[in-house]
Amino acid sequence: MTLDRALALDLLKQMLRIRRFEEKCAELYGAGRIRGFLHLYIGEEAVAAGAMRAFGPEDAILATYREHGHALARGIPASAVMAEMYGKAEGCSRGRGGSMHLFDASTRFYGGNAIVGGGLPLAAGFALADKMMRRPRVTACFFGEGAVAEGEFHESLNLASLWKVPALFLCENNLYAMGTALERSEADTDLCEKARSYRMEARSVDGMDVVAVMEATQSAAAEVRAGGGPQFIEFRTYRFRAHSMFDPELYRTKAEVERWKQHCPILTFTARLRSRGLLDDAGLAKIEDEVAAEIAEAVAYAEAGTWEPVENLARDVYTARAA
Amino acid sequence: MTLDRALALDLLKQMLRIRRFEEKCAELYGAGRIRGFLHLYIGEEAVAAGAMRAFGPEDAILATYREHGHALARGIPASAVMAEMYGKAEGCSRGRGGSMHLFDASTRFYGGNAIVGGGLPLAAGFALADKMMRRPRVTACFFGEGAVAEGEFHESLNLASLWKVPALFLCENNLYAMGTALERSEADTDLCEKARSYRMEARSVDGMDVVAVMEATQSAAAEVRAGGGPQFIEFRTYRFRAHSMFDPELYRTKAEVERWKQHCPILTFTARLRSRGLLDDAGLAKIEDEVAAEIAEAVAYAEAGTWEPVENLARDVYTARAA
Amino acid sequence: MKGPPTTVRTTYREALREALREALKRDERVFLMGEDVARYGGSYAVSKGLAAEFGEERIRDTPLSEAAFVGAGIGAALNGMLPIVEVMTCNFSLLALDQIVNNAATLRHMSGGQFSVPLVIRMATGAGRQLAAQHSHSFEGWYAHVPGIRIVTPATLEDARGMLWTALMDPDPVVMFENALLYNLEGELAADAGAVDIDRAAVRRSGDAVTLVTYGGSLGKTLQAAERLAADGIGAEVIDLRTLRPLDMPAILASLAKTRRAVIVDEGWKSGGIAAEIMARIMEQAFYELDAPIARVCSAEVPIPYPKHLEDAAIPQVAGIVEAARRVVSGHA
Amino acid sequence: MKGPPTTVRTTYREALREALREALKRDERVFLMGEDVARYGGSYAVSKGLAAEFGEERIRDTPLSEAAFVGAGIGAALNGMLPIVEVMTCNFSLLALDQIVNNAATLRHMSGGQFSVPLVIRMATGAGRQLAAQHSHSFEGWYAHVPGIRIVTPATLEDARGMLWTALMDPDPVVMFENALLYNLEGELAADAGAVDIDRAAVRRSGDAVTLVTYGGSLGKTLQAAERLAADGIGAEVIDLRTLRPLDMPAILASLAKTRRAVIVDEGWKSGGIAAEIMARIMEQAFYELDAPIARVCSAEVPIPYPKHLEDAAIPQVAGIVEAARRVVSGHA
Ligand SMILES: Cc1ncc(C[n+]2csc(CCOP(=O)(O)OP(=O)(O)O)c2C)c(N)n1
Ligand SMILES: Cc1ncc(C[n+]2csc(CCOP(=O)(O)OP(=O)(O)O)c2C)c(N)n1
Ligand SMILES: [Mg+2]
Ligand SMILES: [Mg+2]
Repeated sequence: MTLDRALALDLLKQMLRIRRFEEKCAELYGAGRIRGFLHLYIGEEAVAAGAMRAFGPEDAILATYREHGHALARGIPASAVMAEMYGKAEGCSRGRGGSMHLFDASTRFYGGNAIVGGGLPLAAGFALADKMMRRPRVTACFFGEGAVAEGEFHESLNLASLWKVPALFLCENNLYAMGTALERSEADTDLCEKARSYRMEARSVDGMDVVAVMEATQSAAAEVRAGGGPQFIEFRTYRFRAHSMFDPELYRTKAEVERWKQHCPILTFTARLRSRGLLDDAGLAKIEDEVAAEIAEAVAYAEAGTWEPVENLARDVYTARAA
Repeated sequence: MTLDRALALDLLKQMLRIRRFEEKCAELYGAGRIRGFLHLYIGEEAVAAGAMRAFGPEDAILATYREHGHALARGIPASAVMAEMYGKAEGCSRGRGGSMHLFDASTRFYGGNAIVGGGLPLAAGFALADKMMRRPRVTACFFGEGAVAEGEFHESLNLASLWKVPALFLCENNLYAMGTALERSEADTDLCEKARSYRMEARSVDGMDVVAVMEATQSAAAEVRAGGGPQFIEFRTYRFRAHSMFDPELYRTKAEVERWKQHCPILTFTARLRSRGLLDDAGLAKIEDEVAAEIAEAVAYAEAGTWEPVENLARDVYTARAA
Repeated sequence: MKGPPTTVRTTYREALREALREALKRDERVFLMGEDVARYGGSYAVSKGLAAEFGEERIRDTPLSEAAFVGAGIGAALNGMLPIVEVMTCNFSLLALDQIVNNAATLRHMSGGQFSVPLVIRMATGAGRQLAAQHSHSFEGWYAHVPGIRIVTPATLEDARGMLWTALMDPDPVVMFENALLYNLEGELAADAGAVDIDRAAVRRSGDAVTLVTYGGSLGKTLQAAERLAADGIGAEVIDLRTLRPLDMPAILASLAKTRRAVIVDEGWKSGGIAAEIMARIMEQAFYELDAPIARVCSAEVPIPYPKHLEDAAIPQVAGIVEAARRVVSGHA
Repeated sequence: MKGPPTTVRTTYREALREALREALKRDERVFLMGEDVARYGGSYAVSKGLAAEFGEERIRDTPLSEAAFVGAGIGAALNGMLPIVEVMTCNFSLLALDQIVNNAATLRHMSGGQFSVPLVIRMATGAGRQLAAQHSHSFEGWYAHVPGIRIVTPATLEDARGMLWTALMDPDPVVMFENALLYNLEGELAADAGAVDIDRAAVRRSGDAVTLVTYGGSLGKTLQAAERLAADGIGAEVIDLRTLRPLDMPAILASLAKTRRAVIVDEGWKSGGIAAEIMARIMEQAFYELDAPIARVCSAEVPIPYPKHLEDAAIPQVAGIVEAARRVVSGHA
């Protein structure tokens, strides 16, 4: 496959933005600037970076608590995301949500859901609305393979398929749900089979290959948008870091992690671009510099951000009514 | 297949017991002796009568709110079941439960569950207990095809199969969940496919043929008991009556019901036995007489039953503790 | 020349159906979904005929999957629709509670006010039809614990007719509890009845000796109790809360200022029910005005049993309300 | 010659683990299941090491399917086991609420007393770690509404060590809420600590000016508040409820008989929480003994926000308890 240079470099840049952003987050967590849970996406960047290409501004995106990558790839400014990680009022959720609850109306990014599987019913409903209103939109719903055991996954896939709504279910199979390996949580580890038991088109893709991710998602999204009903994609990926900052990683070996790191989506893509002559040291340095600048700016923005006044605590529980 | 005469006549009798018992219930409902919800099993008798043969006294049975047939086939005395329908203290649930909540410790009949799908997680746990205690028992869980859309179904099948527990999932596919036809509730109406997506052995059986039901269940139960892991059986059946006494049956045609009545499990089995010379008019009359006597006795027992004193209202919410 | 107001004879069920019809006609974003709302006609026949009128796209039967279709309602609301989701009874709504509490009630706040969820969830509630433990819960008071949702409990024909539209126009999720015993309630309703406010409690009967606070399925019994009390010369004021969250405390306190005594009648289990909350607020806001402790008449703390005599004994009854009111009236500070 | 009682230095987490270990050793019917209890070591590290000791049959990791594995616990309990089911946090327990309410809590009554469900469900509860709305609920008071289950809330090392066995021996389902901030609580525990009763509240500090009623994660804050009050010469009696259902009203009333004033401290949302129930019962049972209205200090009615200053403002704090107590003490009847 031939790869457009600008596109290729942008894919690389998106992955690097996510990687560097999260490395910075880990550092800031250590420094106590970011608190609560922090679930890093490091290792899985190809999925968000590649898949997000398939969606236009009118589409809706739903994700999980491991959604920094999706938020950045979707186009929420890194500054707004970082400010949210800090809990500042300038954050994309006004500081209310933090790492697990990134939201952004302007890019139609609907979170940020910390209940495993909790976003899937919403996605069915988003897509139903589009179908009923005859809008040629797609709803993209990201979730981990751990969610596949939850009843909400099954109910939602059935509903979506039964009603042929334009939803795209994007399963990030990183082989673990916290410390539980897929084969210890699913009687049948073939996730596509489950989707097919709802007569849903399903495919499995190398989630470490950003181009493969992009192409599969674009093709599926096009079919969904054309009215072919919902589809399911499994991205085979891996998280390089612990589940959260509290995880002692007793459940997998260092060797396994190292093996997967050989498939690092950034390393492999960089190598590929180099071998094709699309990237050299200078080109990479330029991207890294841009990314570093963006992140430095994001941190500065977050640091300079303000705290929501305590008097506003109860704000936005209900919509303020005109008196 | 050759059919043992005594067995054949008993299968017929079990079906007739259920049919006549429920016809009486419908009558008593009209007379206001039975109240609340009453879900008749008429048309589906072959399932309970045939399947229950596969289980010994040490096995556990779980059913739904449409469980009169299962209770009778399991051996709860008709009198105790009828008294329960009346709400009398002599009922098998002390009158507390009524039609939808028949329980009987002595026959290990664990209800009687009026939440669609609600019994399936319990069944996984029953079977898990047997497996952990190395008891060669089977847990049989009956439920309607409507339950297949519920998340609890999927979570339970996955759990049971993942842990290879000795559970038998018995799906009574009577094509409707209240007024919702299967094809309007499942994107894929092949129910066995769903079980297989959990690597569970699954088979589909003519639920109007009591012998086919018996044999399939016996064979599955034997495999489950031998440690082969859980299995799933779909019984294709039909309810001849309305969903409950409140159902105007707007969702299906009379013609469809009439067509299915041609397959009435009692009619067809009677004809079969006659054609094989295993039954004649006198033989049938004898069975009908015995059944009628049993039911008359059950009604008399229920009528003569007593009301739990109101002072006992709060009894058995918690186990009474030794002071 | 304005004639006398015209009324029509109708039922609570028909009033609800009229409200649905009006909403479906007024706004194309409105649709109804739930188990058996279309072909079956609704398990309580509320939506009967609507599928024929509006089509099965807008009157949408769902599979048995409460979590998914309630969640889908939330998603559709976020994406521009005005969904009405029917959960057959509140007993089954526990299967959807994660969606209601963790999503519907929290999304607005978690997102810093970016999104609202203009969803109405309707569900039947209550005992009284001998349906036993798993079909007789009254969860409206329990739901009222959750910030981010509104809880409404229509008890009259006017409210059955009028609350739906107001609830739909509310940008936040509203859960509407319909006591199943009310569906057959019959009476006169103004021919031009329409939307009603869902903010204020209503005084359904005036009196100055004791305030009886109630809602939903217990309103009728409480009014009957007030009749009996009147026969004894005790003037009972009956307040219909109408909305359990937020509570209209000013209405309760205004009545209490007059009567200085109150009984709360509530079909939920007693411990931790809405009656307790009202008692707590009165304690906080009007302790010194009370002439006697507030009493409550709630359901017994049992899974509702099947036989009529036990079920009757388990839930509030007229005699119990009368007795509690008498006790409160004869109490002293 | 009996020496002084020996104590060991331990934590709440370790005390819970010791309790699990003891139960697993004492009775072969006991097993623990839940998400990540085995290989991961428990999301709060409570069960760390137990899989190695007891095997993965008895320390059983489950898939993410709260309804199924809680329901399986109920089924296993009905079938002769003594399961301990861990739901990672009470936020996720909503997914299993159907099983808990419609099955665990009702099976005994619905079956006319034939079956009991000797199940213990453990779950973490509470805010305070900046985990935001979907991970910070406090549902113990809400669960206490449901008849048929017991609710226990260990707040001390003794109770973390001792409640589990008693709960397991209870024939009915017991839900144990462990406030997540307590896991690191450190202190001395009797070397021979074992089972404790789960029926009675405990007086954690004596005083005669005001009764502070609390439980679980708020006990520490309430004791700190009592210290501060003592510095002002106000003797606060601190009651640790320990069990939220059934409530030990005699203990509360005994204290009130002395103090005639009380503040309830509870991390649940205020409306319809356990504090309201306690206020209602005091209103019913001791209205005339009160010198001032009871006050409550609860969580603000918001989905708990992420930033520390807002989270702190949302949940009970020492200053708020002190202030409420002062107000109550200066109130008059
Ligand atoms: C309903 C629910 N149960 C449990 C949890 C706790 N939990 C958070 S993340 C997680 C693992 C999820 O794994 P997966 O879906 O594979 O996503 P990943 O973290 O691998 O991206 C668990 C168990 C939760 N948040 N929600
Ligand atoms: C969780 C839940 N949702 C809805 C209902 C109401 N309801 C009772 S029976 C029924 C249909 C069930 O159909 P199926 O499982 O096929 O069993 P059948 O009645 O056909 O035997 C419904 C929707 C319920 N009892 N429980
Ligand atoms: Mg994963
Ligand atoms: Mg059916």
